Amino acid sequence: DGEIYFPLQSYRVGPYAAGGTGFFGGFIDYLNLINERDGGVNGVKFVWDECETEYKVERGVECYERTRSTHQPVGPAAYNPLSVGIAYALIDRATADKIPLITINHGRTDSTDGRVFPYVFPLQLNPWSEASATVNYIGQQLGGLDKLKGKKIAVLYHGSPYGKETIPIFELLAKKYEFEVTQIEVPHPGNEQQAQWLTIRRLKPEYVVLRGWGVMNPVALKTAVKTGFPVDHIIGNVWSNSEEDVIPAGDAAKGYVSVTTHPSGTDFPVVKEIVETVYGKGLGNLADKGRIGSVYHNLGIVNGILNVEAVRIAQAKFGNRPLTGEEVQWGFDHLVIDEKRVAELGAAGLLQTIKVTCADHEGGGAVKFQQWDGQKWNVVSDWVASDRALLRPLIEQSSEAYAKEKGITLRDCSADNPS
Amino acid sequence: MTGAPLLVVEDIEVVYQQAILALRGLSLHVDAGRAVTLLGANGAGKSTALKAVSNLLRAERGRVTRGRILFEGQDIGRLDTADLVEAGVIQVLEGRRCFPQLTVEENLISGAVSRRLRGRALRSALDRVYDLFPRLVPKRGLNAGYTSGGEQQMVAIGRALMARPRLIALDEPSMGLAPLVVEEIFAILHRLRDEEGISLLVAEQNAAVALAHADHAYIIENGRAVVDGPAAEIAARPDVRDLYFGLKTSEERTFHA
Amino acid sequence: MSDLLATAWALEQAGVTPAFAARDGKAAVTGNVALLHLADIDLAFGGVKALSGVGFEAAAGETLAIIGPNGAGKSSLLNVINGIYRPQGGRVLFEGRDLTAKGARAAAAAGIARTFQNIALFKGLSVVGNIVTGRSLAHRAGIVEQVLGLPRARREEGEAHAAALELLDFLGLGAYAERPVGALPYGLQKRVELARALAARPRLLLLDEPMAGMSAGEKQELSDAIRAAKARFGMTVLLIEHDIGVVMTLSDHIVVLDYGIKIADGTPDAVRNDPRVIEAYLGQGH
Amino acid sequence: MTDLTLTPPRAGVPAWVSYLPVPLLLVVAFGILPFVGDQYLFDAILVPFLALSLAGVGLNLLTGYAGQVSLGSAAFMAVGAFASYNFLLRLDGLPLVAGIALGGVTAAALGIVFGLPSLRLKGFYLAVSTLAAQFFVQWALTKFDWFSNGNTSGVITAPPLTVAGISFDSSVGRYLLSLGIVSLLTLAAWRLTRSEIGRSFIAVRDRDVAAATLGISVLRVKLLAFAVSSFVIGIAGALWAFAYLRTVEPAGFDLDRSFQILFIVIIGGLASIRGAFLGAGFIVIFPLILSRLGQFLFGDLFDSGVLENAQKIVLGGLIIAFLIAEPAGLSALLARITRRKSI
Amino acid sequence: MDFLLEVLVGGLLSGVMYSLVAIGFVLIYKTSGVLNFAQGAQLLFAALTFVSLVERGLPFVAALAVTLAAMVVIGLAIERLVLRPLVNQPPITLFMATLGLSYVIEGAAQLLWGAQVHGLDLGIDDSPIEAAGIFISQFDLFAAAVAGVMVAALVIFFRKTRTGLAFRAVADDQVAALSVGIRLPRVWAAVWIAAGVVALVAGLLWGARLGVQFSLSLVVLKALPVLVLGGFDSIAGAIVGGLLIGAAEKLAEVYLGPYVGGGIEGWFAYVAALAFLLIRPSGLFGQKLVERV
Ligand SMILES: Nc1ncnc2c1ncn2[C@@H]1O[C@H](COP(=O)(O)OP(=O)(O)OP(=O)(O)O)[C@@H](O)[C@H]1O
Ligand SMILES: Nc1ncnc2c1ncn2[C@@H]1O[C@H](COP(=O)(O)OP(=O)(O)OP(=O)(O)O)[C@@H](O)[C@H]1O
Ligand SMILES: [Mg+2]
Ligand SMILES: [Mg+2]
Repeated sequence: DGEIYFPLQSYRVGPYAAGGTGFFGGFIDYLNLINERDGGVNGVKFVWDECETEYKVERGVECYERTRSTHQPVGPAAYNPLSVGIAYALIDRATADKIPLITINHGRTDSTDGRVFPYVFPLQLNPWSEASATVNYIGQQLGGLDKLKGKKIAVLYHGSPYGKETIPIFELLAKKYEFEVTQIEVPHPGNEQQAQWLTIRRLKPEYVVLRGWGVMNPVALKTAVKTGFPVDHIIGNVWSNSEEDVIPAGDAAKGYVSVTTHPSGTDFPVVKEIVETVYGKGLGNLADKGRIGSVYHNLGIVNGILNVEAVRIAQAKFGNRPLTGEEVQWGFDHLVIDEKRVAELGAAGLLQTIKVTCADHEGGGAVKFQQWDGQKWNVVSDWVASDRALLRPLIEQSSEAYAKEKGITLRDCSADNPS
Repeated sequence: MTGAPLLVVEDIEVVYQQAILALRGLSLHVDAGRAVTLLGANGAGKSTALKAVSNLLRAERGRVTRGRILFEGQDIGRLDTADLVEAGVIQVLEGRRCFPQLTVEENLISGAVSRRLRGRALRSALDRVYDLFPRLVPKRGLNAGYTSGGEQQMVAIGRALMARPRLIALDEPSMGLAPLVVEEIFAILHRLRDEEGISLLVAEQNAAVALAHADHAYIIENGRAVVDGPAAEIAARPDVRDLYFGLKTSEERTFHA
Repeated sequence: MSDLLATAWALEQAGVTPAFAARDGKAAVTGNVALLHLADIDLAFGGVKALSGVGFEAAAGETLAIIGPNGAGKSSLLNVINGIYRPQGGRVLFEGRDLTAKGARAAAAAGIARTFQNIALFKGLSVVGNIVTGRSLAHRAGIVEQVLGLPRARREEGEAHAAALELLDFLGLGAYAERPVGALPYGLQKRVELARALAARPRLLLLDEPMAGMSAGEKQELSDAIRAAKARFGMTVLLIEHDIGVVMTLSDHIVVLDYGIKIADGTPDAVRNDPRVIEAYLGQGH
Repeated sequence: MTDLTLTPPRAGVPAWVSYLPVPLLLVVAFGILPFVGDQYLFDAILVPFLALSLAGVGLNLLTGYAGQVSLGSAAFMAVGAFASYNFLLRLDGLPLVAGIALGGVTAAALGIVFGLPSLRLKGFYLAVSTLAAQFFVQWALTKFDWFSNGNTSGVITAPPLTVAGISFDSSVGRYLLSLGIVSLLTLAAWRLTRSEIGRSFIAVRDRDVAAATLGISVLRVKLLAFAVSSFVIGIAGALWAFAYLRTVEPAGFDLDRSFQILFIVIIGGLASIRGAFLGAGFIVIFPLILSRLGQFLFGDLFDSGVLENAQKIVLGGLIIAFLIAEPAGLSALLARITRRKSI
Repeated sequence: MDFLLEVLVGGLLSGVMYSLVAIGFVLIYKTSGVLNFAQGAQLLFAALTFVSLVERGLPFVAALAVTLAAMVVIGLAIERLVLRPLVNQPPITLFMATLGLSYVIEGAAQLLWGAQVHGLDLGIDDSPIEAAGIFISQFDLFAAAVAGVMVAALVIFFRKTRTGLAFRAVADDQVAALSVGIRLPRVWAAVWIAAGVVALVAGLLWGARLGVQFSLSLVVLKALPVLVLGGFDSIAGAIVGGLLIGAAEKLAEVYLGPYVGGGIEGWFAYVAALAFLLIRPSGLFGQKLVERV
């Protein structure tokens, strides 16, 4: 008896509603699939309720406070806000309340360091890994990392902490591979980029890395075309990679390449099962079925898989019953999904293998690249890994500074995860 | 008394902001072709009475809560100001209220908006006003905000005339004007009554001038008409002279009508 | 009179208002030193010449009336005197000091106060609040003192209130002390404005049509009040008024403006009979 | 003389009676709530309510009393928060309260800078020009990561909330700390409005020319208003950052927040200290009620997006309705209601 | 040099897009003294309605007609339900009411049409044409032409027609306008409808540029400095202000930006407008208030 509870701080209204409906739709669809198909995980069903945040921090906080002590005795299993701002505001709270905070593909890079942030999980990909993988991909395109030398790369980033987060990493990579990087800011919201693209045109870089957000993305593509920059040499990051980012740009987006942690489309067994089982029973969450298999929807499904697997792993230790947040944290801390498990989950090609440890809360760090053909995204690369060894010391430097500022003593991970 | 009653105000009560009782059972009437003046101390309710007549109270969160107002025998309580202007009642507001950013001529034309005049008809309507107020001719292209007080008063009256009213309600037309101009303006009002048969309802503090140019007068106090009668008679009453001509200061401020 | 002076107004000695040349009314009235001296004032707005070469003197203690048709430049002249407008030419000397274009605050600090043609009360304050504001210049306490209610702030506040209550009584406004000014009848508002100006203890009081829109009785009352205030506080009054009756009874000296030019300057009788004044302003009726 | 009101003034009731509710509220807030409230009440409702009320009080000093409309309040909140953070971080051993106060002082200094245009501009021209502060501050805080101690995410986190050796780092603690600061500053603001300076604010607002002729330096008063208001708003920002969110990014102080504060002031009532609290109550609590009610009544029928949009419509409609019913704000509405009752 | 020219031209053309939004503000401000913050929401509503109708299979013209009708209804409703009850209230109250209004309109737009983003193709080619060595967007040229026509029409309307005169009278003094028989409700309704139409035009052009999505409502932030510079009540000012702001902001971003780390466009326009205002407090073309004491 009892259930596992996910309070969802969703956003289906406001500027980012398109992403929110897709992501939370996918998440809910996957939880429904597990409930309907398997009767829950090891016999324990999932429940959730949605609390609208409009992507606003204080509303996210209110939602957190509203739900944090409900569904006792175990309480919420984890929070998945998909909002950088809300995630920041929840770090202290979730840590104090011992509830995992999942920031898949986003959040602060240094929260990868599980010694300082035991309850925060930027699963799959942190911003620095993304930058590193992108450079690796550009190297591949040029015919080897050594070919980067002397080339020009422009980074067009959103004028927010999120956008700025990778500035030092690109500088570092430029130094390492001896390419020239120019980082150009687009002020929020980014609906005007004439000046930036003219600067780019004068610069004539080989590639432009687009670290956009919301309306900034289609405008970047349109302005690129207007100023004569080839769109297939623009590489979007993980928040510039959805259908919502390219559809408004219309034809201008044809040929645009972007990072993704998972391909879009419905050609995966797990997505098919969702269509059959969940949508078949009329339980599907997306009002517009055309969006099934879209980037955000699939991200929601991936997020669902990761959450459910963490619960499953934790149950193996604590027993097949509803779990407390602290117990689920253990599951995330030991979240390992190998090729075999990926296949079992029906997510081959959709989900990368992941190995989270006490110290490393990212666990993945690889991306694929996809290209928009005007109708859909086509994957154009295999998994491209990031240079995690290069990044790790920097991450630790940053997280240790945070620990010092906050007076946090580092968690000892040597015992837990013998490597 | 000659002429049929053009405007009849019957026992009206006016409340501002659901709290301030400004008129408490005021009755008066204006006969066609007559000039009627309302006298009274500050705050007696003169302006309120005029605004009630031309239905301008709503803009100040005021309401007629009792009684009725008839124009040519018709209850006009439910008409709005624009309907009233079309029916022939127009008000010249206290403090002139020209449109400061419009030129003198545009101000005048704005008075004819309800009549949809154009071309020659508009021209002749303007000429009629310029005839009455030749002083405005050289200023026609100037922003009204920059003209003198007397000129603004003329613009305001001229603007009202452009609507071809049958009753003009004027709120303190003499306020702040030089004696010569006051004379000039009242002379013109006189002319309008005599030559064009326009009825006038004039609220004034300047009792001497107002009574000299009116046919009939009401004295308003505390939101009621306490005295009324032919202007000449009123002007002759000693208590009125005491209070409104300022020959003596008096402590005793009430009438026994 | 002098006992009252000794009570409420003596408190002011503790403040910083500059000493008067003549503190009691009598001496001031008899004095005939030029308190205010205007020389060749020119003022134009864009193309419009509002004042051309206007100059005159006001003796200490006198009541000077400025009359003239609408738009003659009377209000503009007042605005020049107390520093609201900056004249293009000419000089404003007050007690020998040059105030030309020094701004309104300097004029106020020098001892000039005024009322406005269109009532300019502070609608958000009560009657006392308005009057107390008239004494702003006397306040020295800083923000911290005022917020914490330290002794100096308390004392200044007390003095200001006492002075305001005095004036309320004096002008017969006692019953309205706590009323918001916006709801008062026009005549009373004008009186509150006068009280506010008096609260500054000016040596020169400028009144711009203080009686416009009043009934004859009210005009009479206000004339009495002005006279009494003058006697009591011993200041010079410069007044703009269209009611020629009031002007004749109240003023010692009249200046007439027409189209920005001074056309007459003299005693009431002389001005009244000046044919140019009759033609430009008074008309035959007077 | 003739302005007889239908509702006569409450003759014979001494003025202090109308202040009676204040001590009563304080007794409840300090003496009772800390013992009966739960964490949700403190962390999700009361603390943000207090911080926003204080911001409302601050803006009301500027907009309500001194008549200068500002759309840049959130920027001053941000400055208060980031400056306090840096003072506490960089000055070893600086007491928390001093750090917060210095944050307020920094905000005040910036307020003066961005208040300078008010000497020339009025109305919406001024309002729009304050947006320069809004966008500039947000840009600068994001751009230069010195402000966030080199944090690549540009976020700052709350310092330990310890005053005189007592830790306020619990829910109740944060609430009490906020309540204490807000009460003190509100009292100060209230006293200010009743002082000579407060009157000069009103004088400048109502008739700046007349104020100048009384010797009030319009320039000084306006800048003082900007300074005082920004000081209070800056401290509200520090509370918002430290006692409420605890980890914030500059984007948390965006234009929406500025509007929110202006809303609080106008819905609550201009030139009314009490109004700021009523307005904040409305803005903070009302959407919560709406959202919970919506969830409760229709949660099963519609998805949360539909509900949210419907709530948005209701909220917008209610704001308009309130403005129509009582343009002078909730404070005036309350006054009218209590006056009715007292007859 | 070429590059400078290119930045300049690009800036001017972007500026025209700002003007399109600014005009809507001016219309309302001129006649009711209100800064209508709901302009952005109206723009969003218009574009979203239009694109949703087209996506549901309505032909272009029919969709345009239906959207136009919707804007008319909204204009009438605003006049009746918001403005009329708030007659004679201080501008700030009305400003807040328009903020409330923007909630209602945004909520309604999303409730009706959902939160999805849409592409909008007006059939105008956006590929650049090269003239004298610089790239010029055809779309921007088209937008500039539309803005030009709109401004010319409105200026003529205000200056030369009787209704235009009535509008200006209302702008000057509402009570006086009432007293001479101008029907305030009618004027307001007409103005709000006109502003709705302007919002539709701006919404379609901006929508074609950004895609139709919630962020469309944020373009008002680009229009505000234009208003300040040009004067809140000047239609000609809206266009000149737009050009100036567009050019200044682009030049600043390109030539000044690198020295301070870039991304200064967000505030530069405001600071530039502000600096200008200190010289001319009522904008380039704004009417100087006749203030007398
Ligand atoms: N807009 C308003 N709101 C509230 N009360 C008002 C309003 N207008 C007038 N009053 C009140 O109504 C009463 C009558 O005022 P009204 O203006 O009609 O007097 P009046 O005779 O015209 O005076 P005056 O000679 O000063 O013009 C006064 O007590 C006044 O305070
Ligand atoms: N601020 C201003 N801007 C432009 N012109 C002004 C201004 N103030 C006054 N004027 C002009 O200066 C001239 C004199 O005006 P002023 O107000 O001084 O006249 P006045 O003698 O006081 O008239 P009234 O008796 O009507 O009050 C007028 O032509 C007026 O239009
Ligand atoms: Mg009146
Ligand atoms: Mg004058």
